[in-house]
Amino acid sequence: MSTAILEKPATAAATDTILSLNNIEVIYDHVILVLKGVSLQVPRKGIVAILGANGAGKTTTLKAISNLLKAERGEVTKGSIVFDGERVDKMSPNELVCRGCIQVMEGRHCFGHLSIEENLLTGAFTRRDGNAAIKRDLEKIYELFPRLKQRRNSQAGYTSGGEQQMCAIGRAMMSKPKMILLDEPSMGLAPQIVEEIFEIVRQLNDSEGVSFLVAEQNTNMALRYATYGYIMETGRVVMDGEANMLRENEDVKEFYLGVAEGDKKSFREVKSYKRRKRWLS
Amino acid sequence: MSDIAAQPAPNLLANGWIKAGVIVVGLVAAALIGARIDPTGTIHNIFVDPFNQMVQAPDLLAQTIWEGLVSGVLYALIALGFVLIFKASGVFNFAQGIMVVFAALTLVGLYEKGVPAFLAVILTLGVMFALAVTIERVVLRPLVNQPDIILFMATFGITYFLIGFGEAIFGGNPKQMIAEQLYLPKGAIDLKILGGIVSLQKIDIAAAIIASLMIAVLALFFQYTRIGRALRAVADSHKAALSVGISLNQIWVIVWFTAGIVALITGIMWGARSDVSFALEIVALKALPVLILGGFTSIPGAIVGGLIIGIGEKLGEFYWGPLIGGGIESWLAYFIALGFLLFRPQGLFGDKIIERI
Amino acid sequence: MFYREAGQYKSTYAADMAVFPLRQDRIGIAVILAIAFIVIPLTGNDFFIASVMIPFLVLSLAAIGLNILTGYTGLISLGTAAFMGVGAYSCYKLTTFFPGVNIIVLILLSGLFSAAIGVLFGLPSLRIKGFYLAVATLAAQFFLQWAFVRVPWLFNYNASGAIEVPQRTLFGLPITGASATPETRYFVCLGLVVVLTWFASNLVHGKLGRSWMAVRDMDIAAELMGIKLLNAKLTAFAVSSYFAGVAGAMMIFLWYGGGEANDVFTIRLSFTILFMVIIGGLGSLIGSFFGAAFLSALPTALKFGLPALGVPIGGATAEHVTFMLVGALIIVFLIVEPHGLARLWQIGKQKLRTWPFPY
Amino acid sequence: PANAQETIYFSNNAYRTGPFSGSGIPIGDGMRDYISMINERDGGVNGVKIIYEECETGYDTKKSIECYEQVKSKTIVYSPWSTGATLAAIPRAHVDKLPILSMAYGLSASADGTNFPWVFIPPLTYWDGASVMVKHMAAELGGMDKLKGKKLGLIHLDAPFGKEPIPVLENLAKKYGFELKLYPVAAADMQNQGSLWLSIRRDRPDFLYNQGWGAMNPTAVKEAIKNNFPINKLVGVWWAGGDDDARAGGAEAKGYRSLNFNAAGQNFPVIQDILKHVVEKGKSTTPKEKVGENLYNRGVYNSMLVVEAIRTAQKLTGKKVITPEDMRRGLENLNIDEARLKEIGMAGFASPVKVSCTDHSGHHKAYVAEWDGTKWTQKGDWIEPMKDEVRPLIEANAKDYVEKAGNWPKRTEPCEKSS
Amino acid sequence: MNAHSMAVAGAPVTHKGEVLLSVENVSLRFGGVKAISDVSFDIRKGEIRAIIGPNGAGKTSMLNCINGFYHPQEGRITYKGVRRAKVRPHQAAAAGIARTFQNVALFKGMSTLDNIMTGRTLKMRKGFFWQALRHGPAMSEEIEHRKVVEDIIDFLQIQHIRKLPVGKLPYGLQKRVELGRALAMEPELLLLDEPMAGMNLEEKEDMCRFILDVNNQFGTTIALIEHDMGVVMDLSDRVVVLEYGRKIADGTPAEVKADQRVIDAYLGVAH
Ligand SMILES: Nc1ncnc2c1ncn2[C@@H]1O[C@H](COP(=O)(O)OP(=O)(O)OP(=O)(O)O)[C@@H](O)[C@H]1O
Ligand SMILES: Nc1ncnc2c1ncn2[C@@H]1O[C@H](COP(=O)(O)OP(=O)(O)OP(=O)(O)O)[C@@H](O)[C@H]1O
Ligand SMILES: [Mg+2]
Ligand SMILES: [Mg+2]
Repeated sequence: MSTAILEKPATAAATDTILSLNNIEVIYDHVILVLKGVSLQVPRKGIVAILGANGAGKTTTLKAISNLLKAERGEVTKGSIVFDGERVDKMSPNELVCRGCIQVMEGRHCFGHLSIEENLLTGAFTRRDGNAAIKRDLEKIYELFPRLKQRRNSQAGYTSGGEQQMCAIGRAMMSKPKMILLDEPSMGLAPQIVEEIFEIVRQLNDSEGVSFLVAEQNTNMALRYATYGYIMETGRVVMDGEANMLRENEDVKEFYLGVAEGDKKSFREVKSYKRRKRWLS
Repeated sequence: MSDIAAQPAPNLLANGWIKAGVIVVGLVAAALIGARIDPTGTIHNIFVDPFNQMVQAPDLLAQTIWEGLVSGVLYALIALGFVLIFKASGVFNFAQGIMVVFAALTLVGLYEKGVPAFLAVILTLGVMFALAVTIERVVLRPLVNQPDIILFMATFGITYFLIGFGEAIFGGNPKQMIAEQLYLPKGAIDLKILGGIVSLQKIDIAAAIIASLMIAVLALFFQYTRIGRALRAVADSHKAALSVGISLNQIWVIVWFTAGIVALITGIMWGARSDVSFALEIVALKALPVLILGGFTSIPGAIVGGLIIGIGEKLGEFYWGPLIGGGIESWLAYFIALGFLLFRPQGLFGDKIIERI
Repeated sequence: MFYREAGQYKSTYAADMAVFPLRQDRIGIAVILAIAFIVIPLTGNDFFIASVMIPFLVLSLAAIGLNILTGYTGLISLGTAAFMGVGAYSCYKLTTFFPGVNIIVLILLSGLFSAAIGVLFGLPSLRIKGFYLAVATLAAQFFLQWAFVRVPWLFNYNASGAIEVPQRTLFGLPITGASATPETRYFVCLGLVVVLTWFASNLVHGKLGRSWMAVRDMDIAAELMGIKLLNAKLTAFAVSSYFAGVAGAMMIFLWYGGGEANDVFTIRLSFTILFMVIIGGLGSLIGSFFGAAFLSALPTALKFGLPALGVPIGGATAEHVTFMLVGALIIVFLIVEPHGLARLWQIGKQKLRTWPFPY
Repeated sequence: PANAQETIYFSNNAYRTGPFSGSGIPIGDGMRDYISMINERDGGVNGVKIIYEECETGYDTKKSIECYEQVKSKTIVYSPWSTGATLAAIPRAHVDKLPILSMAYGLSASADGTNFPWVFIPPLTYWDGASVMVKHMAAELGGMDKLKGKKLGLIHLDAPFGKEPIPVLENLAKKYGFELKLYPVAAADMQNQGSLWLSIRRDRPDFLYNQGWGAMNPTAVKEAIKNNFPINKLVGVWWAGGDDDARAGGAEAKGYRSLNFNAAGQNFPVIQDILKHVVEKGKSTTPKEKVGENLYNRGVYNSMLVVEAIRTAQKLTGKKVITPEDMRRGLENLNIDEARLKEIGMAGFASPVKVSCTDHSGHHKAYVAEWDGTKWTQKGDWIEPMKDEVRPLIEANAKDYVEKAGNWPKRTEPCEKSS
Repeated sequence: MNAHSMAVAGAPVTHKGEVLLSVENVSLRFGGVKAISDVSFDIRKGEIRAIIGPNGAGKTSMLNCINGFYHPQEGRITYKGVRRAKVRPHQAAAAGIARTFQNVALFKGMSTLDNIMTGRTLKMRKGFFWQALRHGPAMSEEIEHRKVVEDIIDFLQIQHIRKLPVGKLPYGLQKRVELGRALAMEPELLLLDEPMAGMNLEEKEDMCRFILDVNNQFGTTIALIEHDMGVVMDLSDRVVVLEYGRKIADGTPAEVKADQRVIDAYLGVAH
């Protein structure tokens, strides 16, 4: 299927998009079809959010981009992925990182036996700009996440969930990428830190022009910082649009922001399980 | 001093080492008492007589320890190959033993074809590099991110293949290692000490020196370099390593090639001691207790483990073996390793097994 | 089209919990059993039955045993062969002490001894995990192997140092010893394997099996669910060694028919069985059969198949080629499906289910 | 000339692969080349060609059993080539009525032809070998009475094969008052004998008998040199007498000894014939210079026994193409005397062999071979085993075996009048 | 859903409002790291007790102490009036404490159904030999428990994934299965470690509903760690706030929300 029927701002010029996915299809294990024709674009220096329920295929989309699918016996069977003007769907993950696109995986994935600091340093594996620059960036990460500095010599495997999440994000930032694919960055982080992380995203985006593709469940937060959003549902993009436009959409409001019919409801008052509204079914 | 009483007495027995110490002391005490009561019986034979022998013939004791030391170093060499690959990719490489044989056979085979010794070494290194590249391309790359046990199984496939391939090319005849041509020293140094002769083989001394050097270099490399860090990262999680842009392909070639070099050196040393034949592959099993005792991920662990096993095994066989008919060397090493493991489940120097939830 | 679950609704939990909930699967099993019990004995020649089927059955049973330990409980063992040896020697001793008791009963009893030894060497598993645990099982392997040579009582002080299998009969028909025909031995093996597989299947589908798998997948969480780790691990060791022991007794009594038992139960065999389990599929009973078929029958098949393909018969060359082929096939199968032949089988069935549509 | 169909099929278990292939290859070559020579030179045995095939076992008992099942209906004699394979095959062969020829290996007790009509173990058993060793030791010391108070060490593979000589040596030790020390080597430690040689250094045995196999032998030779053990006091069983075993020790291995029952070298008409009819025609896989090595010649010897047994069977039955039954008779009436040895170009190659209905081994002479740095040479005379020591042991053990087996088939095969 | 079938088997010793579990002066160190320092609080029968705090504050460690996975160096933990020196996790489970985990700890190789069935292990009694036969008593026991598990599956609306292996389910569903597994133990005290992490609003609402239902219908006491303040404030009866292993506040949601230290340490200015 194609998303063409959905109105979409004309992607002005191809050069302005850093990443574009055209109609990709992903199959796991040779039999499980998960993505059924997903297309999306990330403008250069843009922040784009992917929203959607559990199992919609957000993580799969991000992994398809960063070529990590192969490691899970999944493969892109159709469509193309273009990053920075180059077809990347046949590349190895490390070539992609060298070209400046890095992913922060869902569920932490720190190197448990390495210390926090070593974890961060492995993030700089592909960099060639010398130890001094790396040291400087390391300090910068510690400034952003002071908690990491305190625990710099602990084995990552023993740190708390949130600390690991910070470590994973910091590690990606160490590679000085052009683009970061963030999968659920807010998961397991204290509200204050969530806020901080999105601030960092904005800051990196502003000052260094890093593009972001964020898969996020915290819709509220994501739409506040993103410029554009896609909503996925069982392996398809069902809606997309400018972030502020999505925020005004009634369905999005009801199902993702929880602010339908005026103000926010208390979680206690949710009386019955909601009939799940699906755009496609 | 008064506040000490207020504190709860620290439970010393909670410390594994102290507990072990208490048990050992208790056993020794009980044994000595037993031996006193019964000066010719079994207990005496187990607990007193061997020590008497040690005191009466210190030269033999020294020789035993030296032999243990040497075999420890040789075990460590094999174990090192395992550790390298395990540490850097989480793969338990069952094929290490056959790689040793294969490297040694290639070397000797080339020499027999008329290639000068040192050129043969270089060519053999080339072959090991080609092997590393092939293994990476054909076996490891398609198996990225699979569970350890699957990769373990794949290395078994490699073993089978190399056995067939090696025998087809080199034939099954045992061959002699070209130790002299490689200027490895021959003969022995006989030390007249301790009222006897302790004879140290020069080749063994060379093995010890080479092994220690290699282990030191590799340990430093792993701990302090960028690639070393990347290697450890890969061992932790293939997926995460991929995601930060570490090229598994490159890493694996490096590691398997290094293991190939270690295999060649091991092959030369073992070959010089006995012969180069496919039976050498069996010796590789001896590396398992060493590996486990030292910890799968520790390079210094390989050498310390090797020494403990080597010396323990030789002393055990020499002084206690005759009590039950000898030949206990075949299993003693495993029990020594098991004993240590009960106190340190991850081996002496292994990474602690992370248990968090 | 032919392999559909559609239309087969389960009205009771019992039906839903059956091991083979699909009718097609049940028919399949019936067909396989019919082939095993009727077609093979009728059509197979002595060589096929004695050198292909009996080894296959015996090794399958050992593989099931190890699969319970490694596949279901996640404990790696490199001592299977030694536990098999315990079974063989126990059976030998039992039949010397009780020559009148039916040998099949004794084979089944001998597993108990091996279970006891298995539990003993399983004790460290509470503290030692993963590949490290291998040391405990290796200790068992080498120690027991040593004991098999060193304790002459075990082999009745025979000058040959080996188990010499005596003749034992069932209803007057010799089932062990030289005059037992391959067919008889095959039927005994088949009967034992079928019954024991049924037990194993019951166990892994019940509470005990779930506890084992829980321990395998996440022992910490399992303990927090109230599963006693030591109990779960030791029962796994016991059941696994029981199977290994019975397989060992069968190996000497029904397959080798005597011989230098010590050179049978070597570390090589332990590894081979481990590899059968892995290539067949960890945590799958049917996988144990696939694995045993692959690693025990494939070399034999190649040995006879290669000359047909034009590879010279020259013993050594064929052997080298066989080694290389087996190695390569192992790698190929792992790449195609790391979860083993059993998984490949499942995927095949799944494809059949959706056939003719690809997904 | 024989009819094209008139062939005799003989399958041999070879082990050209696996950890013991070092010994398996020369043996297999010797066996094959002798048969080829007979086929080439004489057109077979009395005109009947022998079809020789190898069944590869890799020295693995499992595969040997497979080979047995594979060839049992075709071959005239089964040649197991490993102790484990022999033990497994003995009961089967009795039922299948297939003769087994285990030349100087296998089950010593099977030399008792009354209980083991189908098994043949010429020219001598391990027990004979052990007694020859003791005699050799006595000869070196200057008489049986000098044995008293001496120490004999037995290095042996820690497996039934290795432990075989122990009962005989124990008896003899008691009888002659020397001390027996055991040094077992586990299969996994074959190339790792450090502590064993330390014990030897401590115990200072006067002689060492090495019941070893495979990689264990060269390692033992090297260790002996390393530990300054007088190399000419180290004597191996015949399987420890491979050229490669000795060569491993280099120049210092000069003086290493092993028992032997076949001569080494090319200076025999039979070997010359092999060279002429087989090797030089490119029909062998052995390089010319390896022909005549000890283990190669042993393979030749084994094939010679097979061929002579066929000949005997042909003579007894008057048939050209014989059955396994006939072959059993042939083996049982084997009688290769000096004259016959000379006829087949083997004068001085081996001692005469005679097998009888009750004695399936013959307990023939062996000699001590010494490594002169490049080849094996004969050292001293052929030595007669202590048959009166060995024979009762064999009979007792055979009886024991048969009793334990339960329902062991009674010998029904008649003894020939001549024997 | 089928309420009566899930009724807690053993009659609770404690009554609503009584202290079910009390933590007194607990401290926990790992080498040099102080995960918990001198924390005391209690959980009353039938309440939903939230534990919040910044990352690395020691919340998860606290739960680990309660169910015996960690053993605090100092302090006392009293459950149902009994203080046990060193509880083993399976003893805690037997005493009626169940839990879910921050990093999903499902049995990855097993199906949803089997995962939840493991929750029933403690309640199954039939011996080895009956299990080996899988007929008669063992089978009827299986069926009996299967019924309970099916009720839980209905309740959590995960019927469609009943037979799928859990390893490849999306994260949100895994969390739900984990809750189901804990519920199958029919616990008196349910410890939930970030049950709503990685869920979108709709799913959070569902999850809240499940938690409230469990709490209301069966009177199960719940200790909840969660970073979504909306959820915590709406659901919980009382909140304890940890920071750097110390307790910095304890009270009703409203009280805690207004506490300046909590705002500084945790909530940030936005709230
Ligand atoms: N390795 C795999 N093998 C098979 N199926 C998979 C695999 N990984 C994911 N899936 C399936 O693909 C679908 C999409 O999963 P994905 O993880 O992309 O969802 P998601 O949108 O990221 O969900 P969540 O919000 O829970 O993270 C799910 O139905 C899941 O079951
Ligand atoms: N087993 C352990 N070994 C060493 N340190 C540990 C261990 N367990 C926890 N810690 C440390 O104790 C501190 C508290 O960890 P805990 O997991 O309890 O935090 P948390 O409050 O759950 O945080 P989060 O919200 O990020 O999950 C952390 O700094 C962590 O690194
Ligand atoms: Mg996701
Ligand atoms: Mg936590």
